[in-house]
Amino acid sequence: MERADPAGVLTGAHFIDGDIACAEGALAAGCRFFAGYPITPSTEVAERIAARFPKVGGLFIQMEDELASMAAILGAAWAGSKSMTVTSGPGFSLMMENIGLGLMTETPCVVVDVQRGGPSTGLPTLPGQGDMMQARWGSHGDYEIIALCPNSPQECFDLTIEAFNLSEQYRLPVLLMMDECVGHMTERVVIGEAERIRISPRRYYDGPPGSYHPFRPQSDLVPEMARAGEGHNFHVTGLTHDERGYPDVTWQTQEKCVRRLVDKIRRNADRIIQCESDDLEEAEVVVVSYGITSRVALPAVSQAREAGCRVGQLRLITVWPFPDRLIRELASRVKAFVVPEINYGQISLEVERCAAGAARTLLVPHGGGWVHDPEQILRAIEEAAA
Amino acid sequence: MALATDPKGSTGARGGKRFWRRPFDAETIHVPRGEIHLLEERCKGCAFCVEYCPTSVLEMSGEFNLKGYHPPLARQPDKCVHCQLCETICPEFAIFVTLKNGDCSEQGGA
Amino acid sequence: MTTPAHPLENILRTERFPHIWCPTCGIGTAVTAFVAGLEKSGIPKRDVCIVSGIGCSGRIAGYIRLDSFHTTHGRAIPFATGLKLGNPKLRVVVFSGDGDLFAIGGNHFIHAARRNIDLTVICVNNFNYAMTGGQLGPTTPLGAKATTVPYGNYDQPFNLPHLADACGAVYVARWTTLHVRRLARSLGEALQKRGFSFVEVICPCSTLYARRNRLGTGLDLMRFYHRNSVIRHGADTRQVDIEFQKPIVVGRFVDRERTTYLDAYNQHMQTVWGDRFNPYGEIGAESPVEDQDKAAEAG
Amino acid sequence: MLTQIRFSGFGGQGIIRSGHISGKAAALFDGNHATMTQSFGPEARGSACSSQLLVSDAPVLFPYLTRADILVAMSQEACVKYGPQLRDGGFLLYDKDLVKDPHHEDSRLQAFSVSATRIAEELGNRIVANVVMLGFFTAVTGVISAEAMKKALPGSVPERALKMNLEAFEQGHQFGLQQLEEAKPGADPTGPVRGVEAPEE
Repeated sequence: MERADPAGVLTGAHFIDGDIACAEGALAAGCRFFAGYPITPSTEVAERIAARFPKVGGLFIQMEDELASMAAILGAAWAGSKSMTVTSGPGFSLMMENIGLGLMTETPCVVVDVQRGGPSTGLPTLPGQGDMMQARWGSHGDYEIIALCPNSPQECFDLTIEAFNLSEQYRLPVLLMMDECVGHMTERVVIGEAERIRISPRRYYDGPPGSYHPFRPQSDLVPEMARAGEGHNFHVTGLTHDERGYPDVTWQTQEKCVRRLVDKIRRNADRIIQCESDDLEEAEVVVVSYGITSRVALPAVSQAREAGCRVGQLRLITVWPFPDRLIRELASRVKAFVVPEINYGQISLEVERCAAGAARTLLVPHGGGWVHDPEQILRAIEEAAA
Repeated sequence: MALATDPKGSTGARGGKRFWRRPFDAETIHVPRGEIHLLEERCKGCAFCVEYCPTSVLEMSGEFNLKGYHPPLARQPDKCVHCQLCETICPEFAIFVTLKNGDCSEQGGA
Repeated sequence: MTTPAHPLENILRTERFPHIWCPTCGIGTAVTAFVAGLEKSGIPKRDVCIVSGIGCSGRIAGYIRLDSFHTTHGRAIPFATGLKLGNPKLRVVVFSGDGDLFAIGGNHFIHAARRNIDLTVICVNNFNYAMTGGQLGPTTPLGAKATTVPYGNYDQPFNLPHLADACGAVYVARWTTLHVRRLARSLGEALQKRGFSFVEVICPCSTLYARRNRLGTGLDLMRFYHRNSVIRHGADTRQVDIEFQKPIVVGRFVDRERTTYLDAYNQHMQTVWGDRFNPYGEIGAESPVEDQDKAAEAG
Repeated sequence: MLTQIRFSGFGGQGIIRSGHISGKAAALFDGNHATMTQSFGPEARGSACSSQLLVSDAPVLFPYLTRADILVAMSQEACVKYGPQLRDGGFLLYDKDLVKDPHHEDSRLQAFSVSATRIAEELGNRIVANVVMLGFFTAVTGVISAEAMKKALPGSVPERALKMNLEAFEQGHQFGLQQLEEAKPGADPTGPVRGVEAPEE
């Protein structure tokens, strides 16, 4: 790990919203290339970056659309930059194709989706959590992804840095799944001294020119990067490829290539996954939540406890990869899971899958545009405990 | 470059008469000599080289290469002036020209 | 005597040969012309990157031994934009086809040209989507047949040089694969040009376009170019439409100066902040511009 | 203890900024927790506008205002729209000249008013009306300390207008203290916030 470049770190206590905190997180993480297209409710991130980048030697470009934005940050990553783009639902849909290119070419970068209500144009100024499955499966083909869900402006800052670090450690686009509520909510955000912010440096190949294989894995299954223009003459393609990056469209190469894309995340899942939990040991019912909903669920959990329910709480900071093992283990000893989310059932399906019938899963859905009334969640807890 | 004009005209790639008069400095010009090399197995028999060789060195061979194409054949190798047009126009990177042994001229023109 | 190596042996990934292009396809010729132009330009090869999209021409990146990127369909230009702006020292070339650059990628082309991103875009125009079997493309001439216009094309095509010109490209040329030396010279000029340069290469597609339109082989198309190309440097790009089996105007149509995106950015910021601004891409990341973030914070 | 505050008016009055300055004061200088949210509409100017601020000594969990303890209304429309959300015994603070009919005879509310816009105009720029109101709000409700509010102003208002803003704050604050004296003889403005005395539901 390295220390953050002080030039980008706005050390101090600030009263800022999640979008601005996310932009500051990117700056602190060393992001110096941003390509984006304005879209509510993520635009403030781009605006903040546009204002701040010229002062720290970064470059902001407003592209013609989200397809271009996503493609541009991949290009910049291969030029040696840490790069990011930010969007919301409709733009996230447009980015899917090149998120796939980023996954296939193992390009480190960060994509932020400030979720709003959907489908289609939906609710531009109001929150949703309906893109969670799109984050997992939205680009075609098979892959594993990393997605983080902050629940406060402070976490928008912290997890943006974490997203960059994970993208460098595992060489892939990492998704930060915010929502309109967290993005537009203003709270205290404390930014530490640069030397206390840990940054994962890019893992560069340092062998002689000509011998670089862009897709030859290290022991953790992650290959090293190179910058364009250093004489390696490497080739990178979205086609199924061998370790040299040469296309080889056979099932054998597909097996090797895609299996590693999947395995580099699955085998390192324990190191990647972060959860926050409370009172899981004695719990009969576990509330599983993420993003803003994890805050809204807490008053319900407290009230249920006061009423005598043994309720545990599990907050997914990393939603993808999903903590399969933890849920499976919990399912063997609790009665039920309660999953509130601002959609009609996405992560609840994952919980149900892992519980595999050993415990009930109660979805507390919300169509978007607002957060749950804690009362709804409380009723579900009571039902689950009964 | 003459190629964009009528091939039946005086400067065409085919036909015997190359110039309507003899250039004044013809005596002082050293015409380089080239040696044609063929990577036969790359050839897909498009015949671009045969068609556009300005001195008609090449013709299509009756032989087949391993892929079943007819590669070109240097029928009149001595007429090669090392213009490298065949090398440049070949879409298969299959033919190229080096200066003939002993000829140290710069690349010829076309 | 041993046979010497082909002069392009070092710059082609010959270990990947045979390449995928059909007999009498002209893409290989365009590649040779590009390498010749690159040699002429004197630009160090280490600085040059090739970005392609999808299609027959999309495979070009994979055969040239430079840092090369085979991206998604239509997105070569925005990828190249990121690559160039990520490291402005790189010389980034987009080498792709007409469908990739002008149908699915058309929006990116016009915006990169408008911004005057310092890229060289080479379009191999074979008048159809060849890799997928010869469908209608954005350059298919009126009246020509393609699988998705089996009764002939009624869908007005682009005049590519005019489009590039209108969008602000600083260098615009068109040649056919027959004009190998002029094409090479043009490509060298385009590479040296600062700003958005565009070269259209008319290229025979024998397997699909020529066959479906009963135009013979690629060699017949070359003969057609030979008889029907009209060199007109500086031609008004409005006048260079391509009509089915009609004369093709070729030449260098546009060569002008215009501030590039990055130059405009650096110049503008220096106007705003003076010496306190370190131009992007010229010096390191440190910049002493005073922090105005407290004011921004309340925003 | 959680206090739920709504600042309201029309777009262009600095309503969002009022919430921001107050939240910043509470979160950065009073050592409390503060969460501000705002309503977004497609209009940029002239529409009803509101920002919500939750101030608490414990972390704020539910991010939105559920029932206002304090309503600051800078327009008639806002007062009518948001007044019914005020809880019994809650504070209604309004601009006397812009809210003609505050319905404050409603005995369930504690209503206070100030000529914020007029005072701001006398100071030289009506743009500081919201800061006059903030001074007034600080004095009357006591949720946020005047010291914290004054510390929050630099950086939240343009540097060149800081002096005028501090003056605006001061005038509003003084007027608030006076009103408080008149309204409740013997009341201690530095005492517990009456806005949050009522038990939480």
